[in-house]
Amino acid sequence: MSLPSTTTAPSWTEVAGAFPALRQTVNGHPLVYLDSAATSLKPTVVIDAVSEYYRDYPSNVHRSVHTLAGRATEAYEAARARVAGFIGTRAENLVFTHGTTESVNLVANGWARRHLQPGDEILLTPAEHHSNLVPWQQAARATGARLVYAELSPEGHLSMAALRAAFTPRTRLVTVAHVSNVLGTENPIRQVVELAHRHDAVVVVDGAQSVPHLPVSVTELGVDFFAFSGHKMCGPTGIGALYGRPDRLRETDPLLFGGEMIAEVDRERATWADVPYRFEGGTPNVAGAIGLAAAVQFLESVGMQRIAVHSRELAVEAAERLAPLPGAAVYGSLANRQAVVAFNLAGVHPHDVAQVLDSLGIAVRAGHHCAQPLMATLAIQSSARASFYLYNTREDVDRLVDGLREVGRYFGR
Amino acid sequence: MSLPSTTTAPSWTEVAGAFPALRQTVNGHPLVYLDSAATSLKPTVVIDAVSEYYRDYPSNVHRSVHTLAGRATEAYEAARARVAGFIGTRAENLVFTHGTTESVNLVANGWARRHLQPGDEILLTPAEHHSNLVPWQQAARATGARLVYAELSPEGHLSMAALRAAFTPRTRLVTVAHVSNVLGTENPIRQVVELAHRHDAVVVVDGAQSVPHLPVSVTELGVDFFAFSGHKMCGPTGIGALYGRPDRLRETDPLLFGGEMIAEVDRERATWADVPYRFEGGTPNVAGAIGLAAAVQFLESVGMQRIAVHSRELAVEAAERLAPLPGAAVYGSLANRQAVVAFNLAGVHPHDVAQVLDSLGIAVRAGHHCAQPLMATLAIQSSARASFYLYNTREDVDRLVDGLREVGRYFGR
Amino acid sequence: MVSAKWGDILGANLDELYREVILDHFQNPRRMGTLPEATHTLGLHNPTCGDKIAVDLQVEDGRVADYRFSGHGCSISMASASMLGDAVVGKPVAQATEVARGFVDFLTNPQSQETPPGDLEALGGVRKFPARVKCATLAHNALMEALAAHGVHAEPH
Amino acid sequence: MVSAKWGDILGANLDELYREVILDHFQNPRRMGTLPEATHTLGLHNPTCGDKIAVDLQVEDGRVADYRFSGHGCSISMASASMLGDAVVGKPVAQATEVARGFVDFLTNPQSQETPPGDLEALGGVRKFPARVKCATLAHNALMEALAAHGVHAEPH
Ligand SMILES: Cc1ncc(COP(=O)(O)O)c(C=O)c1O
Ligand SMILES: Cc1ncc(COP(=O)(O)O)c(C=O)c1O
Repeated sequence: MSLPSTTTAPSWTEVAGAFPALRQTVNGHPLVYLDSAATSLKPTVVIDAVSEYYRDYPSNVHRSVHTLAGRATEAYEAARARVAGFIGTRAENLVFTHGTTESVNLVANGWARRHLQPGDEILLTPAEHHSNLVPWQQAARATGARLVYAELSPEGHLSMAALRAAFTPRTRLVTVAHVSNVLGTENPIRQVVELAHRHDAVVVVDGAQSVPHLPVSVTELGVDFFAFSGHKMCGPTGIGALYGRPDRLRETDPLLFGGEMIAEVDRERATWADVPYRFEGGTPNVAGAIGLAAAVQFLESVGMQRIAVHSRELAVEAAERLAPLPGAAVYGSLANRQAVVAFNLAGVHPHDVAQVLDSLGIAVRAGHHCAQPLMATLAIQSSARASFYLYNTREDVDRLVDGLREVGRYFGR
Repeated sequence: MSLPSTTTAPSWTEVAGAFPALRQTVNGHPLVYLDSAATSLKPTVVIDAVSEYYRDYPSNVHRSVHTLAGRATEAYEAARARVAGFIGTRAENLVFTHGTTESVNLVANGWARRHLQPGDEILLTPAEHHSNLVPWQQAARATGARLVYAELSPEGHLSMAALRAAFTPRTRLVTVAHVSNVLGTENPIRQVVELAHRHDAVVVVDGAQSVPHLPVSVTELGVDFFAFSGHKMCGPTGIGALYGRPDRLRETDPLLFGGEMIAEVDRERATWADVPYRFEGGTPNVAGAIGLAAAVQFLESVGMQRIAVHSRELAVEAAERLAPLPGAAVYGSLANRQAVVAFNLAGVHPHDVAQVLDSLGIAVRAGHHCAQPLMATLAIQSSARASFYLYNTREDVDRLVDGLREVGRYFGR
Repeated sequence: MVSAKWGDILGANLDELYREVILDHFQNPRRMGTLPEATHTLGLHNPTCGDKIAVDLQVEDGRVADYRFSGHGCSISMASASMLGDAVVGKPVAQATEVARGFVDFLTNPQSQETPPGDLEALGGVRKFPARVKCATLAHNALMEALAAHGVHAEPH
Repeated sequence: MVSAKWGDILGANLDELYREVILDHFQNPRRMGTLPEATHTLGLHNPTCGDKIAVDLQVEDGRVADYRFSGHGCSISMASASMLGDAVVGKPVAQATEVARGFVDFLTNPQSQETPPGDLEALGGVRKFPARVKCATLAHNALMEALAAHGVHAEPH
């Protein structure tokens, strides 16, 4: 089931129809999937692209002159070009990794450990996902650099004033999520870059929650490094990417050694292949890259601008309707958010909220969302989180709100 | 198309019938796929297991209480148990990685950098794949340890005498491929372990070419660490594993930081989750793990002992029939080999050999096979390589031999 | 009206997990607090949600003379910690450990022959909700580790 | 008999790649060797197969007075290196670079308008065999890099 190949963009009903997981009931109810910030559902075109590779040309890449290998190599490199184009850059600036986490670790290891000196400062926010925090803690420990936090505004947003105040002559690197996976905040990356580059600091952006939802051009943003994951943007698991400005990539050491990332190897030493291949040690996730390219094509056919408006509208509506529920706390600004709504109901643990919702066929996440320092900043242990994507509808918001009334009733009895 | 669910093992014709890629012609000829050492073809049951995950329960693992997440978590952990069982160990000793390369890098970074001292020695052979060589070069550079090579026997085999002679009181780690991806040699791991453990050295085995072909029990072998890849054993790309003895895993540092590998995180520091989760930073390749479990089940249904005999017989027959061809050089011992036959034809470059064979529908690999130091040891630049697996037949050997006659004719004209 | 229709299914489904006695322990937890004179104390947390439950024990003459738990958690983890106190206070330490071990087995081993004592049996519904097993066993694991640290070992975990 | 049947298809298929003139250059390479007096020299290797081809140039009065290549490679890379010599000896360095750049464009850019000089055009079949493009362009890239290192730049690569 692929989308009708008209020149006009598909309707939201057609879009939702492309996701086979939605054609099921959960605990007797049609599934409402509100956990896309953890991982998205997959459209049939992506599933088919993966199957086709495994069925017809399941070959390794870059290694053989035979026909299947040629076809696999071509598809893999075409995927690189398409994914690069999707974020506004060229193939040679795009490294395939296994996800945002590996991408950030690659920069924290390969760039930061090589360039940071004792006393240098890494500037970040308390809202970072563990994947964009723990690698920097490790890099700081290894180099003698230190982490400096720019506190959030009272609404939980990155504050440019706080960021500005946090810069010192030792600030060498600024790292921040493009969109927070808890607060839904979109951070003003262009301003961050302008400020950071005026201080000669490198900017690393965690795009795990932005690339699935917003039109992104790393070139326009002007960032030095940009990380994201395929599985959150309708793509396969085990694939992601790192964009690096060409000069930055060239001054980055590889993270994984072996396989085709080399130029010449003798017994004692090795030299590296060109960028970006030197960062892709070992057999890559070929099926993943091909599936990710299909996901990108699918998202483009729907239109990133439309998707951005759609998920934002649903999230804002959900936030505005949840806030007045008895005992409800919605985190972050009500109106200024992307696809994510984190919340709590007084006296009911998020696990119990999620459990009752699940019994109604509604999938939300409960926990610390890999953002324990943010939980501490918000003075909570954990929260429930509903996240929206292109296949969600206003009826899904209705079901969520009704479901939360049931939660209140159930635990209020 | 799955295998008939009889209690008797399937015939080789039934086995080959399970691989849809074989139902195609390449350059007008039915495909003969002799590049399984690079990556194997995939049976329908594996393709279907991957599609089913993406279609029905494409959820993240370990993170949510909703039904889809529960199903995904259960499938992912069941996959860990099955893959662990396949190599004779328990789930808690098996780390999912993205492949052999990441597995070896994890040990070289997380164990070796923490335990090696300047002057310590890492013992290995000149036949190692770059993925089991370059990470050790890097670990040696980082720690001040040095690499010591145990030379191969004249037939290109690991020689226990040479290995014994290479041990010194500074030998802390021995690393070796279980089966060479060029020579097809099966190395006597049990003897290596016995010797190494007598010297208190840790043993790391690169099982990329053995797990697909031989019954393997890491417990019986007694190794400390054991690495392998899913894509070479009928499984998906982007998934692999590392076995570690429980005590060794506990003394290993993680390689990738972030996501669910943590226990507690505050702004300045983090503690790690239990083994094996602490080594699985970031969203794992869930589809890959599930597909790999399906591959293991498929291989078990055929029978690893049968597979071992089958691919070995084909490889030995191929080696014996290639050797007498005009100008042919076959590397390694003729009779004592697993599924791999590397060879050259005098005056014809391996690229040209592979190109002509491809025009006949026969896929072989040409190159240095990520083993440049071995190429140097053999005093060649590169070679052609035919590798065999459970779906190959004696007719495939016939086609290869006939094809090589054509190569000779073509370049002899 | 939509929620009315759901009501039935909701009850049928969830009440296996959230038995009345569980919600009662959650809303009126027994022995919540700390023991200033604790002889054994250990906190464990559930990495998924960051919840932490600490168990304080006062062991006298080889018996669990007193028990308190503290921290925060979901209904299941709090109720389980509350029930555990009822089940171990007054018991010899070996028997207390055995209660905790048996309860973990009851929830995690499909072949289990265990019948947990007292209200703990009401947590049997958790077996159908594997994601909640960690919640239900948090206090039990803490008690076992606390006692094991002083020589009363249960199975390795 | 099997190979007889294959024979036809073999010819149809492969002869586009392995044109007679290519096999001739491969079997009788022109200007193989080194130049002891080289003014420019550069080796490049093909990471897939480990092959290395080095180009030596003797530039006099802004012209490529002499050219030699050395190393080992497949029929395509050797023939291409051999043909390249014929095409550049005697030419001004800018024109030599232009030959190499145009040839790379001819093989890698589907919209290319280039017609390579001399025997090089016979390598057009390589376009249908993308895995061999690296082989066919190895000497050309070496020549461009060698000259670029002394200020005669082609397009960035
Ligand atoms: C012996 C050996 N070791 C390691 C590897 C690397 O495996 P991967 O590329 O799956 O990481 C391979 C295959 O490429 C191999 O044959
Ligand atoms: C903001 C953010 N950063 C990083 C990650 C980590 O991504 P992955 O688990 O795909 O590596 C996530 C998702 O889990 C995220 O939401």
